[in-house]
Amino acid sequence: MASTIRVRATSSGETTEVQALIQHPMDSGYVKDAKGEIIPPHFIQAVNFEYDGKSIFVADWGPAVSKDPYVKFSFKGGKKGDDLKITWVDNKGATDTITAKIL
Amino acid sequence: MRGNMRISTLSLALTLLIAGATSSLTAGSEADFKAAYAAAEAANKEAAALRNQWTTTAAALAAAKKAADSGDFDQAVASSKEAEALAKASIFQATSEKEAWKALEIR
Amino acid sequence: MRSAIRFASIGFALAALALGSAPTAHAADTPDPPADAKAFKDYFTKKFPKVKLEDFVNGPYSMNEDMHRQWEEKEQFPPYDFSLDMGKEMFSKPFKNGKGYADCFPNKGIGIRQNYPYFDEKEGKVVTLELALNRCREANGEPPFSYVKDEMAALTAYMAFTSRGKPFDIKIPNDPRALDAYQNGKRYFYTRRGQLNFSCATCHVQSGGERIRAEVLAPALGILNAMPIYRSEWGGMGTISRRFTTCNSQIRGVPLNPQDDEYRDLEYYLSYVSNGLPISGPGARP
Amino acid sequence: MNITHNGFTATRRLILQGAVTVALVGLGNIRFGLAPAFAAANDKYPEDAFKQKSGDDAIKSLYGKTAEPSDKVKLDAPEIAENGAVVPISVSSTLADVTSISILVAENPNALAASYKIPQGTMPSVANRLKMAKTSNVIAIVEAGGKLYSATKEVKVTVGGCGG
Repeated sequence: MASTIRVRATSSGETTEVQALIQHPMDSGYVKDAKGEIIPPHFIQAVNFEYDGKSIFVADWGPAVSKDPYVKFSFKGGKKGDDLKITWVDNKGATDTITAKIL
Repeated sequence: MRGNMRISTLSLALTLLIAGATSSLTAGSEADFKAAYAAAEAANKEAAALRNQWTTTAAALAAAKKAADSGDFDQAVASSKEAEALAKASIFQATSEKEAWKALEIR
Repeated sequence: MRSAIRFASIGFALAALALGSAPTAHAADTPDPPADAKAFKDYFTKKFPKVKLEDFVNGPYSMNEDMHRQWEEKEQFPPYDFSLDMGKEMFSKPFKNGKGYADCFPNKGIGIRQNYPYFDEKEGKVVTLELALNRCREANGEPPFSYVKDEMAALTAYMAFTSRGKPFDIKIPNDPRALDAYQNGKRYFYTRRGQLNFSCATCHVQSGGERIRAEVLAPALGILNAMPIYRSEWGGMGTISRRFTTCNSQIRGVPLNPQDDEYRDLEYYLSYVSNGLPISGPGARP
Repeated sequence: MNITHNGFTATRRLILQGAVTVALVGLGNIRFGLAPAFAAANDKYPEDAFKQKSGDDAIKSLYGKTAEPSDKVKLDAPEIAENGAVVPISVSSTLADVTSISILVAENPNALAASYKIPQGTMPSVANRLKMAKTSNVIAIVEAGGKLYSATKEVKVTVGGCGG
């Protein structure tokens, strides 16, 4: 199955801009479904971005992050063709990871 | 209880209002409910034929049935009358719009 | 007490009907689609002189600067990305009998969305893209998809994507039944329905660009060009069928079944009057 | 905020009632399990901060100090959110050695929405999409050189569309 993480990392020489879109329901636990029952909380808690073995960015998320969450940041360094590792874990312990190439 | 369609719109609206208000005061029995419910359903079917039902008509019919099932026939009759009024209004809307839509058309 | 209020609102609705429905005299004009299309475009370009013709396809985002910024922010990595990829994958996966969607459509289904819906002279009715996709599936022994669920949205998203930028090119053949279908769609568009007594035109013609609570209403011109759409409101994709049925229930009218004749004709009319505007689907909407 | 899938049966009233009842009941049983392998990679997920109701408590729990407003913190958020479910918000700062950025939505059931750790060499700016229960102040917190700076902006949110 295709990964749940879509990444676009583009290097402009000295800095690299990273955009990630992750497929996840991000249920907050405050919404009812059609039958009126509460949909239990199910959301990504942490996303870790690693480059060259070092953690370059960590996102700690609560239930208020939108469905199919998106995040954008940039960091100094990063050359075309290098690897960027992204891992997320949610409050049920589910996890997914991807290694993307910097464009 | 057959509605008379040829009287003008405003008086139709007024009669419905008065009919609705007075009838809900009288004590309703199961027979009254059945008659009122049947009339409402018939009107709603006619609206369906005109492809123009309202969701609130269905809601009122459901409320009527629920009230009847719990034995509250006063409420059941009132909801049935309400459903019939809504169905009749949706029928009126469909018939009057047959020509009225042209007024809005971009020319 | 509650039913008394209900009665008051019915009485009021009826009275409003009476006032609103004084039919002004109209010559029994035979439908003239090219003139309609021109009048349609003139109405909106005059009402919104600052909006370029092709920008009407961005609906509410062309109506309001604050909304436009939010849209550009979303378009950097749009939420419909997943559906688009799923649609591309599904489109290329062959059916059990080895055939595929490409065999059902001209040009293998690529870059043709702008020609749909079209009037099928054999059947004598309008055929929409969603209907053609399901007919293709059934012709190849596959179960049809729901018209309002994600699979249909994913397929139409991919087909729309392959037509991005191509202008709508809806044809009305010289066939009285086609003219009837067009006129039937136009009538549906302008007819008031539901207890709120709105027609599509009440919101998307008379108050296009204005707010209804937090949402800015899209003008009717180019309103189908971005379909299918990922709506934040639904937290998911929506086909044209889903949009038509939810609009009906929002104004308390009982929706018809997806792909009923009225909806097919409505899509035919709405697409025809937006001829020339570019396809921008799949789109993101509030 | 988020409308259930089949259109407009869950009106705003329902959601708010849902929010109130569940807020009282729900907090007790939210399990914050975290895969152990991942936890070691960085300091702990600020579980407690995300449970706090008010912004101040969340900030205190997260950083242990209070923030002062600063015009060096730029908070970019819409005037009127097109939809409470997807509100694009971005924060950037010209302050030197920024180590963390957090974003709070005061009126949400739990104020803290997201918190980002910015190691050395990563630029002090982040963009994301958040959910907002209703019109509220959005507060951006930037930790730089051990001190906290903040910026606040009100974002209007209402349930869109025609309603039930």
